[in-house]
Amino acid sequence: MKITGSALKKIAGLAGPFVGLILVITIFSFMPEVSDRFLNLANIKSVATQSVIVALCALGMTLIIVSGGIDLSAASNLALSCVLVAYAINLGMPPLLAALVGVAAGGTVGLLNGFLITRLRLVPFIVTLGMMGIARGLAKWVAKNQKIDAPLSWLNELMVRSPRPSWLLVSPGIWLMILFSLVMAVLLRKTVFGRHALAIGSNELTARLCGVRTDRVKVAVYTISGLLCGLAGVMEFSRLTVGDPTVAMGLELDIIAAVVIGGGSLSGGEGSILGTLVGVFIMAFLRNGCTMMGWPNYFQEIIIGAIIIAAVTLDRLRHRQE
Amino acid sequence: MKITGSALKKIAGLAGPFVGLILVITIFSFMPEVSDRFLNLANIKSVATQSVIVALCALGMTLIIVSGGIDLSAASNLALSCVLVAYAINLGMPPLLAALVGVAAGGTVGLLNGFLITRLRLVPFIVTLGMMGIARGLAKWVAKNQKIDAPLSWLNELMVRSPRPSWLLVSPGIWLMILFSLVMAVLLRKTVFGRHALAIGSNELTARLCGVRTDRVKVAVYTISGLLCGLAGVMEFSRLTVGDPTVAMGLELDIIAAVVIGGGSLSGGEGSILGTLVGVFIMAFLRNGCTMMGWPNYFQEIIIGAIIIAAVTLDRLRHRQE
Amino acid sequence: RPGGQQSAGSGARTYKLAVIPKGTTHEFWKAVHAGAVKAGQELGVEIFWKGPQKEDDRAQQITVVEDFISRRVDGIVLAPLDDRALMRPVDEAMRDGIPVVIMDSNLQGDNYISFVATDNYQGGVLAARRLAEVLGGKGKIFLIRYLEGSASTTFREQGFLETITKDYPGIEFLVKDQYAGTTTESAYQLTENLLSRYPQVEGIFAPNESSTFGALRALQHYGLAGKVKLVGFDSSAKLIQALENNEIQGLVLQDPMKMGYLAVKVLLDHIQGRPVEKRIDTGVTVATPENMNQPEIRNLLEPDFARYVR
Amino acid sequence: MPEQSLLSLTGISKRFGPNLVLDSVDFDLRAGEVHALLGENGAGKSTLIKILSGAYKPDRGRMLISGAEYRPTGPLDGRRQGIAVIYQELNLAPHLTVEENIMLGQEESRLGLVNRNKNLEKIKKVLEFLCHPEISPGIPVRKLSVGARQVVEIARALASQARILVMDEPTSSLSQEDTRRLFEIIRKLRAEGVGIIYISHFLEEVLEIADRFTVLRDGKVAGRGLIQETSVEELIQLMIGRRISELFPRLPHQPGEVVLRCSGLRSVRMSRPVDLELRRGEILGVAGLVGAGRTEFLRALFGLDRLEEGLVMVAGQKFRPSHTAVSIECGLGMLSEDRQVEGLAVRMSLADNLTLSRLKPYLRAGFLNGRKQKAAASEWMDRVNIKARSPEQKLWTLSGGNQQKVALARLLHQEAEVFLLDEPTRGIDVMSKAQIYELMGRLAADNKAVIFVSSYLPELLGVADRIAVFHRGQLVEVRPAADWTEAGLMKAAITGRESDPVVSGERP
Ligand SMILES: Nc1ncnc2c1ncn2[C@@H]1O[C@H](COP(=O)(O)OP(=O)(O)OP(=O)(O)O)[C@@H](O)[C@H]1O
Ligand SMILES: Nc1ncnc2c1ncn2[C@@H]1O[C@H](COP(=O)(O)OP(=O)(O)OP(=O)(O)O)[C@@H](O)[C@H]1O
Ligand SMILES: [Mg+2]
Ligand SMILES: [Mg+2]
Repeated sequence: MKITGSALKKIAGLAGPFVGLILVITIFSFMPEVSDRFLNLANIKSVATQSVIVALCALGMTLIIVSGGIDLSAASNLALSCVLVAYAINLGMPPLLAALVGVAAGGTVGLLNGFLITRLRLVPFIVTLGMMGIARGLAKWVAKNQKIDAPLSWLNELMVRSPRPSWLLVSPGIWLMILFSLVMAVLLRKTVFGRHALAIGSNELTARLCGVRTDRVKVAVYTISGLLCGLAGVMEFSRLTVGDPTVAMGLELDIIAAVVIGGGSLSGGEGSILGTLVGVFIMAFLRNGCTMMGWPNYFQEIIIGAIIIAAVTLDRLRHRQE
Repeated sequence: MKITGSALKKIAGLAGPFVGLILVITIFSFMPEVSDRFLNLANIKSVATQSVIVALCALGMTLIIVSGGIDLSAASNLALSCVLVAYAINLGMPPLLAALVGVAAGGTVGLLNGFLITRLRLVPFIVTLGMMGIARGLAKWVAKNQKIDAPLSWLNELMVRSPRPSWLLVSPGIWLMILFSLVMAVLLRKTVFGRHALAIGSNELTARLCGVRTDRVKVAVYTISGLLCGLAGVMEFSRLTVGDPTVAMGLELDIIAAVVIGGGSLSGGEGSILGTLVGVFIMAFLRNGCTMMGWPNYFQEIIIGAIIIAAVTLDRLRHRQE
Repeated sequence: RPGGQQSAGSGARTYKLAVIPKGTTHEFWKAVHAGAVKAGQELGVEIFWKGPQKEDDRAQQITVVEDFISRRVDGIVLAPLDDRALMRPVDEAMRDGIPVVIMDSNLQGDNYISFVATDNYQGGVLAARRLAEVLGGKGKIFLIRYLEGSASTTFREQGFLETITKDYPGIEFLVKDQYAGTTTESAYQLTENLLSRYPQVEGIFAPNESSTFGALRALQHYGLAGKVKLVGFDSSAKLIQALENNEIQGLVLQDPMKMGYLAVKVLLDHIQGRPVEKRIDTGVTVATPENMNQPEIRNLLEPDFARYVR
Repeated sequence: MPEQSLLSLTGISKRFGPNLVLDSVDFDLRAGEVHALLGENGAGKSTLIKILSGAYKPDRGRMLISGAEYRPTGPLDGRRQGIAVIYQELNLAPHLTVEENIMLGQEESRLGLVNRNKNLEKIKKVLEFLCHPEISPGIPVRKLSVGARQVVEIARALASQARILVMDEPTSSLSQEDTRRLFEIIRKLRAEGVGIIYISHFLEEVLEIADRFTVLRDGKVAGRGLIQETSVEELIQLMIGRRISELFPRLPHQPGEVVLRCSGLRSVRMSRPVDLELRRGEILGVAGLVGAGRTEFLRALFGLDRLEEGLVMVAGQKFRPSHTAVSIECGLGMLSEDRQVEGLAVRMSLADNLTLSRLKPYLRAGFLNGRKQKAAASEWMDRVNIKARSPEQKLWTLSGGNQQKVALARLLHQEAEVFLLDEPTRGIDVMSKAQIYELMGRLAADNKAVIFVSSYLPELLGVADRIAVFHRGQLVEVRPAADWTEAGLMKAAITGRESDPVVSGERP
């Protein structure tokens, strides 16, 4: 009993934050039905592409959670941006401009979140819950309760499994995800802004005592996160080729879960970009593996639920060992 | 500017926690299209009946949130219980026993939540997020991905608009809601257990050092809340007359929102049963009013989002005045 | 074409076919499932039944299709949640040599093997005629919609709406753009709230099983079942019972089992090199309290799928 | 004194990671005595207490209560065995009322229902006993001042009627008046046969109240004995291993031109506006009773509370303290009195806390250089003598006194012109106190200015150049330190009337 416990801890310690991910991948790699296909390059590419959207939102969510907030409107924000891109294209805008409209819309929703939270001194949960309804409602309004069809353009090439200039190797969406992960990691760990966000999440009063302009930082945090959601919306449009106001319903919980699985603490002050990406991939590989196994959805739901708990438990074991 | 501000504060202060609710009701009562129907007894009864299910879950959620936790599995738990009641009836159990099965199942899920949170020292968000998937998956499994039909029984009379013994005036479900609200209010404010739960939410370390058995209290908190979700599941079955595993999808956010609108703080230590009920009714009247107005759904979503923010803002104004 | 080659090489191999519905928890899809399994058993192929994890989630359905492409199944039957969004994954599958048959709802373009479906617009038209018939050509009604952007139900709603407006000037819509959402409970609450506002309503049309059942429960709750005429879509045990009790005056029925069966069969025909038709209609019928006991209607109301899926 | 020991600990060891915090410590306590537990910051006092209370488990060692084996499974167990603890870091549930906090874990109840009247009766008695009947039982604790909170904690321990009462720096936030009352209570309890463990860095208090002492140094017992047979010097010698020359070291400094002037400053939390002038090279002491409004004044000056009226001028620059960022830019720096809730981000690392108010020096091409930051933090750890394993250690794992030093180090690191120090020596050992006084002297010598709020009059008199007295939110008097006596200060603080310095007697 003792021995297995400590052995487990050792393994957990070695694997670092990747332990949950490795566990998931290992399990599926040993399933005879899919073992040859699961770790195959094409499949990994496809999982990576599927992760882009959640990952982009989760990057922003990490920043928010680290600073002690939460954003329930992320998924609705994404849907709004997705619809607006299609709308803008139909207005005759060039695709690049349309994409910018989508990103900007996301940023605006984020800005509004930050503004309401700091000005009205409301808890982020409530503000973003309200905004979740508002953004979703706006998306449906713009789309007149339907999805918006838009002519195909290069925008829709961003999320293909096999990218057009083949030297790209993976889809532009994946490159964007990598790029923004790096940017956000640097922002969080290497800039004054990131340090201030962390300090606010850790103890807002202390941050204020130390001259951190907490309100400004918070507004910036929500705006950045909003921009990333907007970008995720563009990617969603790219994937769907239509502007769909009902897309990503309930995805906010997946996004938050990814951050928390990756070690983020909802009481603020803790979280890392690497951890979040691991969280995103744990969930993506789980879904992918379960689908490939052809397991029924309820089984998949049960397994994913159990693995979320298990992954975090392992992470805690590792921490306790330190 | 100054004058209106202070006048607003005064009004807000007078109305107490009901300010948001009064606001919502007033707005709709003045809408010419529905003014005659909105405050009509039959409509109020019907809103009250619709609220029973959310209210029961929100009572438990208040206890959890006050003690510094959160329960994302509440809605799935409800669905599982709803399905199990139908299943049990189909097994030939008498309705009362079947209802008890449903309640007990809810309690078990709650117990498991509490157990995992205290034993594995995991954050409630993650445990209950995992449990949300597990309970939903189990519900679908038991129901074989379908609705379970069950013969009608007196159980299905619990949520009718005009109750059978007419001296009941309102449906037994509403009476249950009132009863449990009282029980929970007493539990929270008048018992040692309630105080301990509050202390844990306010400062867990202190509670522990003062000799509060924090783990036991937490397990009890989640179990009680689970039992209430189970009861809500029975009510849902009563309403639908079938065991539907997809019922209440996403309702957890509504439940949490009700508690927070009612003054509960997600960082623990704050919240009241009365406030929560007000929160539940704000949301119910909003939905009801918007539908009656015949506003398109997206409009409704936007309005509800905005009013959630407004209601809490008013509440904060009132607090600031104190 | 790897699939084709292998089948040519070794006849013993069983084909693995993925059947992807829009969701997994409606009675309708259960029957489709049964049809597919039946075809699987009869034709000796293995069926993977897998919908998006969240009902009606387009993005997740794309993921499911992609995952099956990764798995390299021999063919896919897909009920697309969106006529556009699913185009690219289907193109990718076809390009990778995995043939795709579309069922239930349409897909834009024609890069698929065959389209097996009910004529949903026609279903809406039939529903409109039936409701008009029981109302005697005049009255005030609700059109309860299902979900924003859902193609098949939108066609039904459209067929209904256009027929009523065009052919029955005596019928007036009290409500025609409220959405019930995906669950029974949400449909239930919507209808309740609408009944609160418009007690004068005389007829209701709901475009799928969950919204029909939700509307039925609300009518029962208000004691209006049977008084307010209800025409719905699809069937389930409770709906059949209501039909028997004359609480529902009409159910538009598709033949989901036939749809599932034909889709798989057509797909296999194609894989094995037999010619297939591009469009296969599976037909719609209206069940009424009067005709519900005719054997062919009974069969549609309660398709015998217990043999195929537990 | 009775013979049988009430409590005896033998060979207690405790390790946190690689750190051996307690190394086979022996300790005993008799009924009816006050046993002082002394030691530098980080010596392991609080850890020993937490082991005794059941909050931590010892790695090795035995504990006996009245001769019976005592192996607590948790704080509840400790409490049941008759141990009540006043912890060093305030341990209150902020949302709960005074009543709920005092009775937490020991509620009077019947069938699980709280018997509120009985509770209130008990509380009223205890608060009256403590001479604080004005603290209303129904008010949430978060609305109380730090001093009042400390009273609530003492009340909680008293209400439990324990046989063993542990006080970990109970007077760190108390006024002298309250301290005197506490001592009366301690004497009463001692007479009733309660055993009391008393931890404090105020050695003269210890000499006054304790019967015996045990000194810890680096987790080992460095000495023990009878208080009657010892002296402050000997205790210090035992604690730090050598003598210190002076308790209140003074560096020569000369007041220069006015550097800070505030006129009619009033925040939303202050009742009356305050005018004040401060010169370069000056240390201004601020005295007053608990709740006198000293903290409020500093907060207003620093821009932490919303301002109603007034202006501040620092180094010739006039500004309205609307935000701490502005104040810091203008050369103000503040040490908060409440280090747990506000002063420090205890979940962040030492280095992060230390550098948070001035990150600029660690920027290279706009990016933070973590290594440089840690190096600087290490340097500061040496400079103000912080006992910690590494700059990356999370702050909450540091001892109370060391946390306080981190807060101070941050302020020094920030390089302000005017230092606002609210109870800077709270919880700091004698040796480090002397260092801090020296530091203040050095700041003054460097032509900076210091406002030094303290409830410990000897240090005010020993360190400050001028002393101001607050009474009920009003600044009543400012005078050169030489014109004040301890009694004079007390009188001014209590009555608010200007007192005659010649009347009262001794000076330290
Ligand atoms: N939870 C913990 N994890 C790691 N180290 C700890 C922990 N708690 C205390 N320590 C370390 O143990 C040592 C002793 O701490 P303790 O709090 O007992 O000191 P103390 O004697 O009470 O000091 P002070 O007078 O400053 O309160 C310190 O070096 C501290 O850093
Ligand atoms: N015993 C008490 N009960 C209730 N409120 C109190 C009490 N003591 C202080 N307060 C509140 O605290 C405010 C004074 O703040 P505070 O005690 O921090 O001032 P201070 O002069 O800095 O005292 P301290 O010596 O505690 O630093 C008062 O306005 C009063 O409202
Ligand atoms: Mg200590
Ligand atoms: Mg003070």
